[in-house]
Amino acid sequence: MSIELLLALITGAALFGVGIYGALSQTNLVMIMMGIELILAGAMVNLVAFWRYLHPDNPAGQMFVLIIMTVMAIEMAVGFGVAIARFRAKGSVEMEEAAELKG
Amino acid sequence: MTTVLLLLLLAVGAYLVAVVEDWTVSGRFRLAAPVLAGIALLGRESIVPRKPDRIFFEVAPFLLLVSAILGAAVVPLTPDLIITDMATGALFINAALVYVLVALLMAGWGPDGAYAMIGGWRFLGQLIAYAMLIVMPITAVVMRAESLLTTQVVVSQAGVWNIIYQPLGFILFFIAAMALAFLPPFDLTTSKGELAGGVEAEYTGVRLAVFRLGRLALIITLAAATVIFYLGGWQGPLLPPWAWSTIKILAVTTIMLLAGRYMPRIREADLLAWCWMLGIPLALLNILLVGVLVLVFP
Amino acid sequence: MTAQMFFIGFFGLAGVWFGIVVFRTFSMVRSALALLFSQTAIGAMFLSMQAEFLGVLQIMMMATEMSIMAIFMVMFMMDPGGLGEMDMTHQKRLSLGAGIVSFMAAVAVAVFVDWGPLASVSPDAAQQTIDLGLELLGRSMLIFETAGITILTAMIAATAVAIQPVKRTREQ
Amino acid sequence: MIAGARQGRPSALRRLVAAAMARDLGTFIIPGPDIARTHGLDIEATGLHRVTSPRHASVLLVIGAIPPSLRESAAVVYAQMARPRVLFVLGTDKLFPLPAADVMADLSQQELIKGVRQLRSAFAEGAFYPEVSDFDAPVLQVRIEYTCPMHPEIVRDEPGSCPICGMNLVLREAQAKAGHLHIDHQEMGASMDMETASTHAHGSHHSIDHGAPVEYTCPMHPEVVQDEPGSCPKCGMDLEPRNAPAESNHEHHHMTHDEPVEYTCPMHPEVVQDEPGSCPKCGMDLVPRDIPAESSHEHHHMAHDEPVEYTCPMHPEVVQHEPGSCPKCGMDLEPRETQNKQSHKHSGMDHNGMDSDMDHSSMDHGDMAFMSMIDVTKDLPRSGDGLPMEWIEAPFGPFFPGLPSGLLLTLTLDGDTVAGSNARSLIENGELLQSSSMDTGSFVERLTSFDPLAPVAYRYLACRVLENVAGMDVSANTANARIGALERERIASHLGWLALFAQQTGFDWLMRRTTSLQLKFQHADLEQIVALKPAILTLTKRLQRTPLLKSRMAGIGLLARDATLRGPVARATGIGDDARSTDKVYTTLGFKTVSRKTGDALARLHVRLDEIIHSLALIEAAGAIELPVPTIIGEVSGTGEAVVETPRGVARLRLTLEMGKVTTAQLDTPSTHHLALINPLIEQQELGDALLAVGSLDLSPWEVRQ
Repeated sequence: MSIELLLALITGAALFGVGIYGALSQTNLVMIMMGIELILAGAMVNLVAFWRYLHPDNPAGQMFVLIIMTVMAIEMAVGFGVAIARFRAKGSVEMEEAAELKG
Repeated sequence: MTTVLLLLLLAVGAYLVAVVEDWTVSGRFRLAAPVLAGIALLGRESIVPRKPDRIFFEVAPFLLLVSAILGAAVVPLTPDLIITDMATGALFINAALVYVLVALLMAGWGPDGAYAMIGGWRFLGQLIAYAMLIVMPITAVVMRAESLLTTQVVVSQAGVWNIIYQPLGFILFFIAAMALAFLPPFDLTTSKGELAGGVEAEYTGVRLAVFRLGRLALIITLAAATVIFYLGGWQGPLLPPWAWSTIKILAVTTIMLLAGRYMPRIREADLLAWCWMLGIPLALLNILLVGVLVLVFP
Repeated sequence: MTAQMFFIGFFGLAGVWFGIVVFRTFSMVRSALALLFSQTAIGAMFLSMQAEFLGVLQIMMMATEMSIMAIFMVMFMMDPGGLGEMDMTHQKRLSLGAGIVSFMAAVAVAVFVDWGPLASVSPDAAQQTIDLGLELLGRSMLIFETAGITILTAMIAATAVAIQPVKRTREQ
Repeated sequence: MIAGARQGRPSALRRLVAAAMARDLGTFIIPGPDIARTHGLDIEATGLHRVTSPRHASVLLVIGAIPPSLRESAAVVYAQMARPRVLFVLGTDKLFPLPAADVMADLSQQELIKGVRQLRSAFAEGAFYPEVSDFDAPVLQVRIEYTCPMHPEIVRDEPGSCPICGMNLVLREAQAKAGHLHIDHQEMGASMDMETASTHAHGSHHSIDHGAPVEYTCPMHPEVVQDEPGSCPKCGMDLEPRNAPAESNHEHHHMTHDEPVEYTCPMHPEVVQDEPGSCPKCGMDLVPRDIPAESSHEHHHMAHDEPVEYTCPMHPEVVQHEPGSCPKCGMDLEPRETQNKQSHKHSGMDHNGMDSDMDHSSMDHGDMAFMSMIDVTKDLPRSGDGLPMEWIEAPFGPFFPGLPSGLLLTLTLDGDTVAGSNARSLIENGELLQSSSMDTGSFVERLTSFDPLAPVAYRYLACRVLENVAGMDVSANTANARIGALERERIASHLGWLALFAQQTGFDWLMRRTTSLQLKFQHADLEQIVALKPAILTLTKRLQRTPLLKSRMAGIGLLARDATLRGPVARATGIGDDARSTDKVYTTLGFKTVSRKTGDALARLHVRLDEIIHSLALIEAAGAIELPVPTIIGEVSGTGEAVVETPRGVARLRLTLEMGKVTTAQLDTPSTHHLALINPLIEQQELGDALLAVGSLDLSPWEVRQ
């Protein structure tokens, strides 16, 4: 068990936890997006650590990280698109006020 | 050792840039002017505005300086004179210089002044315009070099410099580099006539000195990047490599500083429109052309 | 303790700390920039794990992304400077619980799973870049191209959603 | 010693620093470089370099006599400058509230050069001094008050939380009620946000603020706060004083405060009364708000004198013009302004909003008191594109580098878009007559000094009107020579405008070129003017070829044909309005009206360039240049009128003379009309475009008449 791997995994877990907390606790759409970014960052840290310490010879591990970065960019683009549209329509991006989105 | 030497060279370079800038502004060539201006700034009060975001206000000038220096770290002056020859050097320059944006946003938000804040946000719009025109021409350059190593990029231009091999890329990169260094006519952030100095407006004394130093370092870093990507870096006849690097960098710097004096400031809307509607298609065309060229003349 | 260990720990800690700051400050701009520095620290962590290309890419991409986030915060928040110290959270206890539980679970997995033999050396950075490039344009080409198309679609879709609707006068 | 010395014992090192500083003097010019040029001063040639932010200046250069309101602004600028700073005054001794001048000189280039020499030695010797006193002036007095970031109408003297939304109130400055003259506090910001202005006025290092509790905090650890100086328990740094509580405050809703206060219910905005009390509908305490504060925010989308209509709070579809009760539910109808409904679509007036209001007011249960953003922002103004950024009210002027000096343009900015504006001249040039009757000689002198940007034109106007009253005529030679002088001034004035435009757009080469040309033209004789002709032609050719110029100006500041337009601004819209075209002397000289069609800033540039060239031809045709000298008209009585085409457009003067004395004078000037154009012209424009549009009007604040 390498300490480096463990350190990286714990960091990833912490980022994931902070991200979960943020995504759930915030009322603002943009802040929620920040939480999701942190969750994805946690995943990336884990992927890089797995690539580095388990399969350094296989570039597919890095490939995954690239895909996550793409996902982050897409999340930003779509999130902001929705936020702008919503703000125009309602004057707010607070989730509490998106009552019609609730089940 | 190399690091110290290069940092010294960077400082000397920044000084020369300051002399050239003073010459373009005042029309007189005064070697002592930057020293006097520097001492004068150090001797003056360094005012903190009434309600600053203190962390941003203090950090911003240093972040600007650091990002410029980090960008310079992967620029080779001769085959050996380089702080770190990173395997991703061509990308790293870009990564380091993105933090110029962060520094300017912080400097804009920090002092709680209207002019500074607008200046800061303006630069974000400017980044959206120029960012692609930095990355895409670099892509074409590394395609030819088949490596992200900056030294390798220079070596790849042994036969024909990139300015001849891909002139379109050079033009786009040069314009984008000027926009990145917020030099006129792209000085929307620090515009004097529109924002009374913009992000610089609230800085005084030592902080302003650091800010200006960071900007000089940024200009020289970008000039050096232009030289290694397009002008064959240290290559040239007769003179030793370091001399060629110096001459080329200073020449590019002078052109960068002079160009903006002969035209009015660009409108931000025009900048965005032209970069996206004209610049990016051209940059893609450039990549395509270079791709074909690389295949035809390997 | 190796240098690599130190740097992973240091940048990891910085990343997590900035991550926490994101949700602890009232100033929206600070919040966005804290996220930026958190992502930068993670990029530096990649560098210390010898994933040079990914690290540089992360450092580059996130700076732009988070700066854009900052301006959106300023646009959409009523009090971007955070001077009113207004509380903008809900279901705090639940979220805190969920956060801690997921953290603990992930740590437990990290600690108790046998990861098998560990590699001590990785290919050098230049080789990695070449490998990654060949991977992208070889085996993973389809995934890579799909990602590219997806991001293009997302860009167009987001622009379409965000653009101001043209007001058409109703003709009767 | 200089009055603005920096605190410090003059050691050898400091002396060295001071010597260096004395050779690098950043100068902030008051009122501005345009005035400096009209006095024939070449500031850059003396080695002073001009800076555009007071923060970067070490010399405050005051040129000539300036009106009191500008002096107050100048005092704010002086307070904003970093120490060591000097006050360098040319040709005036009326300075209050500015401190006494450190160096004084007369208004001429030689005196200026001599003064700069004195200045350098004074600076080198006196930049540091062990004991310095703070500069203070009535305009700099500030009072600290607390306001809610979301509800600017909530203003308290003590910290606390907002009665409407519960957010913490934040500190800001308000001007002391006593001791200021004509202008509101926020309009004083010379070119800097006022927030920052007065900090420095009280010395940032030893900041003692009037009326605010001072506390000490660690620069690195803002959580460390104590009442007394000391060192930080965390890092050991010295604590710094600050006004409690001031951590990272970003507060941008500036409003005026000494307004009458009314009381309203946070939940029922329609309940408004003059005294505190509780709401008849929900029983909540009423909260105070400033009356004009709200209207100033609303005036962006509605005029104030809208007709009032009455509507039912529950049934918005019920609208009638008179009070009464609702036919559906019997509730009393409530008054509202007609447009209110449209502009506040999502403001809780309609059914959806109403429901959410109720939801939230009944949502008091549980631990989290959620604050609806829709509710709290509903009274705030909406921007044109529906995406409001921070609304900031920022003063541009009176010494803003990109605007004519003396013009104060207060812009409400939504991000970098202008959401509203207020332009006025700070130069009170109202009374033409110094006494009830004025002899003609001093009246001519008065009009000569009326607008320093166009002295010849107004002198000519005064002479013409006197001659009209007296029914005299001047000889053809004199008339021609006067036109020579007037046209020379037109060239100089248009070149001055080009310099302003160049300054605004950062077009350094043009600024340098036009500045030197203007200085040369100002007092040039016929031969010199002929010699300068090639330079002008090269300049115009050069401008045709300048990249970015066309895209920078085309389509900006678009004005339609309108009778209120004057001068080049009118001629750029295709109106052939020119007082010269009906003047016989001009027609014999071969005058032709220059005009363009498009009516944007580019057209104005072209009109002015063409006029410069045409004026050259007119001067050559006139064959002489001579300043207008008033004819002696004797003790004439009667009224008369005259029009003159000043560089900015037609000026019309009507005089009544009694026994050779001027008793009434009515003057109509072009800039007065153009000033009123600004607001519609720049609404919803990007900041840079807005400033260019204002600049392209070529206003002279000196000739604006209220």
